[in-house]
Amino acid sequence: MGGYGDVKLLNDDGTRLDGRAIDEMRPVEIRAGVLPAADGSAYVKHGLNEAIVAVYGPMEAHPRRIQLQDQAVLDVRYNMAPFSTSDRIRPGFNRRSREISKVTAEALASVVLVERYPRSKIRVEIEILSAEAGTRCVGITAAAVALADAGIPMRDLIVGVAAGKVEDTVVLDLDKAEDNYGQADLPMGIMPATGEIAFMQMDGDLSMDELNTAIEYCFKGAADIYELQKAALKDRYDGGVSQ
Amino acid sequence: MGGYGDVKLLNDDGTRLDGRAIDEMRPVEIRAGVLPAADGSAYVKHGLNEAIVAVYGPMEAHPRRIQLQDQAVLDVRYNMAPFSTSDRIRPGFNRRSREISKVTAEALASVVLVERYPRSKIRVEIEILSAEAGTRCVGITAAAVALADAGIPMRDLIVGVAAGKVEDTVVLDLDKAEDNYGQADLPMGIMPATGEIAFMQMDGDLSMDELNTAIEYCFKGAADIYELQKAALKDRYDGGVSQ
Amino acid sequence: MGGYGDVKLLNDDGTRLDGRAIDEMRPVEIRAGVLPAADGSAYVKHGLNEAIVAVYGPMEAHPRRIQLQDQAVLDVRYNMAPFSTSDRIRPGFNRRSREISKVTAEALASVVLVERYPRSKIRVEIEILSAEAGTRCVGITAAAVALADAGIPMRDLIVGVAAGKVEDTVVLDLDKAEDNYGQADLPMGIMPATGEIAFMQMDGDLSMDELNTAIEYCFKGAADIYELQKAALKDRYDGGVSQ
Amino acid sequence: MSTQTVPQLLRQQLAILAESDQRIDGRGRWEMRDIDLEVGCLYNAEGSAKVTWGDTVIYAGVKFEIRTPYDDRPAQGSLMCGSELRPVAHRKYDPGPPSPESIELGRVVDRGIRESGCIDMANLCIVPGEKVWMVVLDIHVLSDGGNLFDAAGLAAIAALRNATVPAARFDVGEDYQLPVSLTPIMTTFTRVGGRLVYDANEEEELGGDERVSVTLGDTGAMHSMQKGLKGTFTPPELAEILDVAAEHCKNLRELVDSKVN
Amino acid sequence: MSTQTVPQLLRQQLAILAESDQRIDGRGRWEMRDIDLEVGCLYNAEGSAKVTWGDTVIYAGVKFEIRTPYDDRPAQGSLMCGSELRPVAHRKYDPGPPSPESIELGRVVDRGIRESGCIDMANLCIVPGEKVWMVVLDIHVLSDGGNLFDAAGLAAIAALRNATVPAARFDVGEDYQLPVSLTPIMTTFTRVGGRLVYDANEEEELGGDERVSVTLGDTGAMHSMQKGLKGTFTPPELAEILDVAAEHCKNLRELVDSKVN
Amino acid sequence: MSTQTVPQLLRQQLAILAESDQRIDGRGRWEMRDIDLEVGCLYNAEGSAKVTWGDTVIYAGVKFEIRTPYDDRPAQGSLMCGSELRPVAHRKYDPGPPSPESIELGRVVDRGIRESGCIDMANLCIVPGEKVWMVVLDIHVLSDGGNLFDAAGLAAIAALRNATVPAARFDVGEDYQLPVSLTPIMTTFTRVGGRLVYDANEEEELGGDERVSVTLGDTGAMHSMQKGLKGTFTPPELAEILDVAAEHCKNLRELVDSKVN
Repeated sequence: MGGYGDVKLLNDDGTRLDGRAIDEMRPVEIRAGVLPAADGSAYVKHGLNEAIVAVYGPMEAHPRRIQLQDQAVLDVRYNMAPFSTSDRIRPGFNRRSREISKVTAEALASVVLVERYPRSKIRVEIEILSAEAGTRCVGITAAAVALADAGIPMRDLIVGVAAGKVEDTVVLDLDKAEDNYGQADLPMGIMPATGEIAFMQMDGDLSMDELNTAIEYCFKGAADIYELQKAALKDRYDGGVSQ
Repeated sequence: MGGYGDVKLLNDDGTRLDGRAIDEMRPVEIRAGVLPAADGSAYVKHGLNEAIVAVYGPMEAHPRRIQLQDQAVLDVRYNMAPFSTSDRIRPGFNRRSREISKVTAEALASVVLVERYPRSKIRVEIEILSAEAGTRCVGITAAAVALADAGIPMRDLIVGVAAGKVEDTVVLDLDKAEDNYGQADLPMGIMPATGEIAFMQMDGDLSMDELNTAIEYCFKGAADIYELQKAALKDRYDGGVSQ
Repeated sequence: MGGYGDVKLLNDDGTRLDGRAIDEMRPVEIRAGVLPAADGSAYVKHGLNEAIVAVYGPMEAHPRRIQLQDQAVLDVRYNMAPFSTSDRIRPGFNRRSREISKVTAEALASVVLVERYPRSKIRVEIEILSAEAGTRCVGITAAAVALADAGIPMRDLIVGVAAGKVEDTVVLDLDKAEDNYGQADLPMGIMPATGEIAFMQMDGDLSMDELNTAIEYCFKGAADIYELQKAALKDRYDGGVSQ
Repeated sequence: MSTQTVPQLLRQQLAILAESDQRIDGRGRWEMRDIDLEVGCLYNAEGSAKVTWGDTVIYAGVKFEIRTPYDDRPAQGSLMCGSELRPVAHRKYDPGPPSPESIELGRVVDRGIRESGCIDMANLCIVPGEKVWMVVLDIHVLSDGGNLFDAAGLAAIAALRNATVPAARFDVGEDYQLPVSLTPIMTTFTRVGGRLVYDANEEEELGGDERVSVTLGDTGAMHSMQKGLKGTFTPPELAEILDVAAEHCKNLRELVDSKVN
Repeated sequence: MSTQTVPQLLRQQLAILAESDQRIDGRGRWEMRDIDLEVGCLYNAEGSAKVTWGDTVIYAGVKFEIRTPYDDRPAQGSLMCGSELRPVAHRKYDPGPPSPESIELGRVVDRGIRESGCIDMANLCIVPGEKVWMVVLDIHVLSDGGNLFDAAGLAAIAALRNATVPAARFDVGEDYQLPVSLTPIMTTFTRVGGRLVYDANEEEELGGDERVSVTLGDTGAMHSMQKGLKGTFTPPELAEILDVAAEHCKNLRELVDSKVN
Repeated sequence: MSTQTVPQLLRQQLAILAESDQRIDGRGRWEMRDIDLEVGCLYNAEGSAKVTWGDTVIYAGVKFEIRTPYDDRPAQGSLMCGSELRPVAHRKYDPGPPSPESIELGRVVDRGIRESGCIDMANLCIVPGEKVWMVVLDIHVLSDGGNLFDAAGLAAIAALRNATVPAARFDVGEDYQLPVSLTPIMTTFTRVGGRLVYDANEEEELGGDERVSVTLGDTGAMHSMQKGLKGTFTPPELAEILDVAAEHCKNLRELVDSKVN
């Protein structure tokens, strides 16, 4: 987390600078099947974040040394487009994107039935087109839809959502200012149907009570996004490519 | 193309600064079989440009994933030696050399009978020792001779030659000043025997009439270089290594 | 070698700044079996230098193209830890460490019975934790012990030791000041039992007479280190992991 | 890559279709696929465009950086054009350093823009000899359904014409529209079934031969050309496609004009 | 990597042991292996620590560099934390560019230190706006016997608390102790045989599932968390391990205190 | 690389020849192959040389750059020496980052030049503390027919002695000859068929063992030595080859003298 303290992030009436309640999410919009070349794809707009995910596979895993004998490898790449942020980002991977790719892959491997496809590979390409705050969560939400759109069998969908702390108050779904000047950030990957956590990171400063509130908010937000995910997939099968 | 206009590139009598007529090439010198370790090789001096090309193969293409089932892969590298230009070039490939390598390989694949060597690889190493202007064309001219010297069967030799525009006049074979201050550059790879074009790039500003004139000049220049290519190969077989 | 001349490196009584005689080594300490995860390992402290070496293997050499049909490949890496020198070193290999890795591998391949393990690989990882002067020699001394600790059959142990020239005087085992301001450095890899030289580099300025003296000093130092190597291995087998 | 059987069957099919002047998706030889062009669609980009061209989807985004000018052009801004042919775009693309295909795409789009002189570089000077704007144009291919070159070229010029110089954010004055006075357009022809066709789709590229891309400016002059892939062509063939190119460039320029003001 | 047979047998064995609340090396579910901590052990480092944690051996070294401060924090020093998971540490590590495992380790250790606010960055200013100290902390893993995260976190904070700012050597004043006011401690739990255990060893990691790492500060607040590897957990499970974590953090903090003054 | 059968047969043949003091190309044990040396042969290099040594062909080129001097040597220029063992030179060389062989070649040539003190670095100062010349020497191997080290060393010193400092082009005075006062020469010996020979050719290297390279200066002192490849030697063997080296160095130094003025 960035600076602490001297930036005002809550209004006098307890609402946030953009008018949201402390447990209110930014608007979310989800579409499935947006990329013709992919086996599955999804677009998610969450606040001002925009992510597109393409899924390819299952396909033969090569080189052979990356194959797993009893399951598929999830080959996940999280990438920010050069024009996705205020200052241009140099193309290519950096340490941040590699870490996010790794933990995202591990989260997705927790829900995909990877045992069905031994020795194969499923490629998940997460492209962030516009970044506000919380892109790793948006990528997870979109990846789950794209995997389902590709017909990859999963135990459940997974939802990416974050809570945080600003002015000593726990809030749901940090926006950019809250992310820059807040006191803690807790991105989670939640399986709403089973109540499991497949992804979790945290930095900043949270007491145990604050942590519990933050987790509660995340589960609440995840339930709402889950409905949008299912609706997007239903639209896709009802209406063909919904581009 | 670089700057436009305020640099004088033509004399009052219509000749160029170095005395050439507008459709006259710089002097060209070609030798085959100059590198003992290579299967085939050639040296071309064109104006102040100097290129040496080594050819190795056909050989097994590895790793296997680069193999083509029905033809040989042409693995072409265009490389400028660090001391080949006025300012030293850092060793290693850059975007320019990778693009030239790619289009050169595609041009050569259009004349080599690659179908004769399925699953194999032919390496073509183009080294620019001194650069004036037009090195990609000199590399192509030398590569064709080196391939022939290596006994690789080809439909025809291919000649690299360029035309351009200076002071609103189309001219053959730009030298360095003309390249830096001219208005257009059109490098071509021509098969003189059949009149086909296997390589072509252009940048700058050319009307359709100017383009036609430029192409005509290139074909004229190619015919002359073609004779020098054949003579160099003949010398090689008559006289052994002509180093 | 660095500067010449104006730095005083010998005392008036002919001893060196740290009190050593000209043919006297810095203190050396050797332990075997210090890393639980490795198949063999060793720690060497030589003056203020500290090196740890891990050996893994013999194991299958992959990718297959690095396999040798009639012997094992010695895959040696010499690496300086970022905090091993006065100014922090950026992690990753550089030209110096690649050259040292290469010549060290070749020296070790001269004593290991590599013919016993065709198509396999033996990994030797040399980590310099603290560098004073002469780290490549310390790495060789430690690598020999680690290979023996791993049970890899060898013709003999090999000892790394250096001589040099300061103030026109040949001395054994340069320390940091002597290395920085001396006139020559001669690191050697010696097989004390047979009197063979498996590793040798030199830079600076040495007459033939000086060279002979330097070699003589190195052999003398090697004999002493050899005893410490054998004692460390004996301790290891007597006492188990001597960590 | 190593499976050459499908392309061989596909090549035969394309040759048979060509004999009766047909194409695999029913188009005429010089006919274009459906195109959709959106501009201003990316929140953090100073200029942006999304092109949906058949099954090809490409975004272009423009960002600005302040740089020291080049010594020989102290009062001129500069342009950098990158392309990313990332694995998102097709099953066939691998991760890793930029492929030759990716580099070629970026450089050909760059030359078409740069050589047309469409950007007024003198207008991008902040302090002569000290600070100038660098226009950074990034091409981001999301779905490769064939003819990336033309779709990328279209996204590039549309994003540039949509761009605003963010002077206020950098504390160097007021924002103003990037001055783009011309609209260079690229058209690409591919040999399919033995003859050159316009706007090849993915299958036609897979079973086709060489590609010729031409960028024409507002006056009809040529600003860049690039022959790629294995195969040859003749001067009369070039003349023929240049006529077709002129017509399509005019139509596509009108499309851009209709989307940006 | 490709041999999955051993892990399957190992997984079965671990599951059977878990049923009777046992572990493969005889420890209790929340029990730690033996630890040895040395500080000040590296000659050229300005601060250093060696942690031997079961079969895991890790060095941490601190160096200092003088840098220009960041624009938005002109009077504050900075911290850089790198980790090297080099092939020396285990048969399974390959040479080459930093692996995702290596990057994750460094970043998680970094966040635990950084987010705790334990280093007084204002105390690392030399000339405001011009020169500040950058603390460079390098984690060097020499033997991977499991639970690298906790061992690396312990080595990191011990090396920092052992560090001296080498002002004299850089000619900017007198040496002084790096001001580290807090002692964040990381604890890691791994699912083994179906339940979460503390401080998994190498075999338990090989046959286990997800890992949850938590860094707690001196007051018991959480400063960083990281879930890694395939697998899921529930909020009640998290609550349970947080209680265990608090106890271990307290003990390990006392160990650090006993070694540095 | 993986075909070890040819080298084994070759080794046997070389051993048999060695028994009767013969070499595979008919030379005597200490005999050199034919050499051709050209200087000043590269248009854009400030100094250059081409060495044809048996079937080995190497170019060396010298360029100059203006740099800030090192803090501890404010009035001294510097030298950088690179080598490129590119795939052009032999079927066995792959493209990619510099191989260990390539790096070793460059560093050994560099040490021979640098440690001899042959370049007057004080003469390469333009403005003390601000601007000095960096001499950049690039070794470019075009054909590897064996004994690259000696051929590269010869090309290097010949190119340096041929070099002109391009002060006029950089607007810092008049051109002048690079001051090179000494002529260090490298000689390399290889164990072939069990005994050391001078100037091994490609086959002898393929079927041989260790290599010992020695650079001797004008006064006969040794400036650098490098033992490479698998194999060992003894002090008496070293003494023997040093005598041979002295003789060859003298002859090669005369060759260089005859080509440069």
